[in-house]
Amino acid sequence: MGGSVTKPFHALVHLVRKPHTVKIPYEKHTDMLGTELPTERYRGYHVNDIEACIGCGFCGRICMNAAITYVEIPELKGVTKGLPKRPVVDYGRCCFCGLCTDVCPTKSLKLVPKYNYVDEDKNTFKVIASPLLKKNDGVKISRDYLVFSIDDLHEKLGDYIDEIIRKKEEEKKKKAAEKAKAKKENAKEEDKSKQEKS
Amino acid sequence: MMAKELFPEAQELRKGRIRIETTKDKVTEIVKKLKENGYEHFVMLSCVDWIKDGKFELVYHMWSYEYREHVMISIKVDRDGDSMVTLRDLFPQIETYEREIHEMFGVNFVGNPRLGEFILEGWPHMPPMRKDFDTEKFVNEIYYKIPEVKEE
Amino acid sequence: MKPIVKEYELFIGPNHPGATGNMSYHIWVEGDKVKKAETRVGYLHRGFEKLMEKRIWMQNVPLVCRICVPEPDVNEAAYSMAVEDLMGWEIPERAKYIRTIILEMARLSAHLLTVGGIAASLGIYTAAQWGVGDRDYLLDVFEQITGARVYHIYIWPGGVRWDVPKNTKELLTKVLDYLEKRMPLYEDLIIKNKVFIRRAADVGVIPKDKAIKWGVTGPNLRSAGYQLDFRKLEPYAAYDKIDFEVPYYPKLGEYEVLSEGSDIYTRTAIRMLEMQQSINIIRQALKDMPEGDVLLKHPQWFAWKVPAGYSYVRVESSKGEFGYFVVSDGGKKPVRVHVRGPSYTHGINVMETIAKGLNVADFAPTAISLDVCPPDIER
Amino acid sequence: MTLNHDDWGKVARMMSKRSLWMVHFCTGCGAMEMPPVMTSRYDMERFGMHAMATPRQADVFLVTGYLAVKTLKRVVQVYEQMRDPKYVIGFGSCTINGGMYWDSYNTIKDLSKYIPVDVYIAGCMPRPEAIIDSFLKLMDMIDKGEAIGWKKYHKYYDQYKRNQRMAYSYRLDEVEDIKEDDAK
Repeated sequence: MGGSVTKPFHALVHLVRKPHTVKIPYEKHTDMLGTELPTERYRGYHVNDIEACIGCGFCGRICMNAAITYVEIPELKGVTKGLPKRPVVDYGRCCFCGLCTDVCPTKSLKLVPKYNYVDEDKNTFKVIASPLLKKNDGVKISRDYLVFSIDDLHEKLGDYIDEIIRKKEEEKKKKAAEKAKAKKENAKEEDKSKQEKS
Repeated sequence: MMAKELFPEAQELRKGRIRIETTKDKVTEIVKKLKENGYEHFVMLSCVDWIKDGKFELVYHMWSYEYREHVMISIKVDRDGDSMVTLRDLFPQIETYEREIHEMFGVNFVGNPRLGEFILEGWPHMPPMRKDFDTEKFVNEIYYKIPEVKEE
Repeated sequence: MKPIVKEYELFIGPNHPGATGNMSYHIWVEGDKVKKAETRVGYLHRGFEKLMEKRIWMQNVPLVCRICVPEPDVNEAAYSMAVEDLMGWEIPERAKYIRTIILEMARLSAHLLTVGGIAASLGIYTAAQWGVGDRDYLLDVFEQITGARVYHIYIWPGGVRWDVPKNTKELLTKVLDYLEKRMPLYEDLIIKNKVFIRRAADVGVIPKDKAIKWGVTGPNLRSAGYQLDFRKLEPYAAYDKIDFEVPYYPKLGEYEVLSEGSDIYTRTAIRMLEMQQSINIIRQALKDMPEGDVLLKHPQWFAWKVPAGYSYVRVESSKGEFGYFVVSDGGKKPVRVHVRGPSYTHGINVMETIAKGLNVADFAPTAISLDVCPPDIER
Repeated sequence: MTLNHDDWGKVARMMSKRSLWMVHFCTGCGAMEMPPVMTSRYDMERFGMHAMATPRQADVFLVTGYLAVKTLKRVVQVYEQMRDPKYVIGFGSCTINGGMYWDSYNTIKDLSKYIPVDVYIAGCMPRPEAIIDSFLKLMDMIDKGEAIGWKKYHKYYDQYKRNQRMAYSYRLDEVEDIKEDDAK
């Protein structure tokens, strides 16, 4: 304990130190390098791309909290691949471990770095993982983007499913056109080769 | 002396892990002998429920800082109504492990004065760590059945 | 005048700022001296070991980290190592180094919390504010590496979950520099502070000849005068390739040796030295970390069977020896996972014994300086 | 100008929302995110919130995570010691529907069956940002007079007590009131 006379005054340094309080919610949370947190890797709420999802049920099987159940969406029948059922996540059970995303074979289920979910009603924590992933770039999780009930889902899904169908038909047409084109070219080439032969 | 020299019947699981299978009446002697031979750190006492054989396996873990060796002394006791002698005189911390195993499995330890309520409070059912206690069924029958508070 | 009440009982906790988390002590006091103490636990009992028996091997990974809240990574590491031991896996070299970094960061953050807590229990609240505040910078790094602030679920059977992001080295170096710069301030505030020394020296002593017999491990054992550390005795992760010293009493470096063995002062001093050692270890690991894979190829999770056998694996945590006893019968689920938490002996037997003869005012600092973490007692 | 009863209530609410004191009771693992919120990094004293050791001086009770039945007894006692108006924040998934411990034999699953909850935060564990969000939400609710959990507790006291006793006994039948020394 080398006591020096000036030692007590060392504390004065702290008067000019920059405060390290993060003034949430008025300020953004950054780390020491200035990267905004949370980063991409953060395991927040679920987002499911219902076009890519095939309803295999792996996420529900690996979930040790039985947090993932499934809901049947008849509109999806024939529109997307696989079964027309999609996961419903219960945030009264979820522990954000991310095992469900690891087993997802299509990688359609993702955890996004959003975490604020405060509500006074405990019945609102069962959520159909947002189907609006592609519609709104930059996924925002707030009450407006979450789908709570099946009725709500049909209402919110209406346009979305039309869009999926439209896209699919477009794709089909495109493919058909390409095929036709390829056939034509093939035929032409054959003609050419025949001509050359002859 | 190392455990293998003391007890030739000991089985080596891998480097530094020795397992001795023995019977109930020899445990005190073995633990004492090991303690005198440098195995002075009593790691823990654990219990495994082998429900198919109708036995509990009590495993006494000891470690020697000198030889860097871990010894598991395992004995089998009957699942129902069997008891074991307490070893709290050899190592004071065994008392706590015995209390826990008594509460969670129902093994009786003769000579331990502090057996009784330890972790649970007012538990009326069978000791919960036994394999035949189905926790999911229990939860569904009790906690999820407790009614919600109805508002008029 | 004779005092009216000479003997009385006192309940410390569970709702008490001096209790270490959600646990309670029942003490019998005569005048100002504690005559007898009993630890009451069970407020956090969740039956983890029961739950683990009904989940498949992989599903247990998110579960185990909940066993010790201030330092969850040691549990993940111990469970993973036990599974690897049964499977006979050797994890990739890079994963070993990453594990070392993560475990040392966890130790650092847990020690910051504890040292701050010990100081706060003696009235130096500034230290608690600093400790928690500085720990938060480490949590920021954790968050970027693992994806969560507290429960990381990062160390997996077979390696680590994913590789560290590119900026880790830069960021971690900056945080470590900052922490190193802060260390002298902590020293002035706590360990070299006369007020602290007066309260902490020769209080709550664990006698040297009893320490091993009572099952004391970790910093508490080293403060009693043994240079015993499972990082050296049974090296796991990459500790065998890293050059570091284990601080122990009476070699307290620049700190004065003021007392005989494990009292609050030495326990704090050892923790301060360990923090500096951790910074050193992380620096080395960052420098030596090789390139390569970080995770072995897993079997299909749902059908994964682990060979039958017994495995006991231990990890040196910030509190002491964390051991996992895993029994498998060759099935998809473990037969038994038994956790040996360091607080089990520290919090119950050791605390009950050394509390005898303490002043009531010294009771809480003693309990906190043993670094008791209730969730690993009852699990 | 005279103010009637309702207006005074409004004034009182406006003032009380700016000085919410919190019970310092770490009930579950969620308590680990409380130190950062309480201390300088996130600093909840910016909102007039402060940790209080005794329940008698506190307004807010944060139930941080799961509750073992043994803790529930203490929690109920602490809650009953708090003075009105009092508010409860259910912290983390465990208070909503059991969370991680949905099949554990020793934790209660749904906190609102035992004591009224005003605000829930989802997450395991919730980030400090989310915790502060919940405080702001609670303040907002107090301002509007929506946080009326404590009134509910008075009104449906019998039902809450019945549920608590069921949990204490680990059975569906009620038991006599717990003994005095059990509650310590």
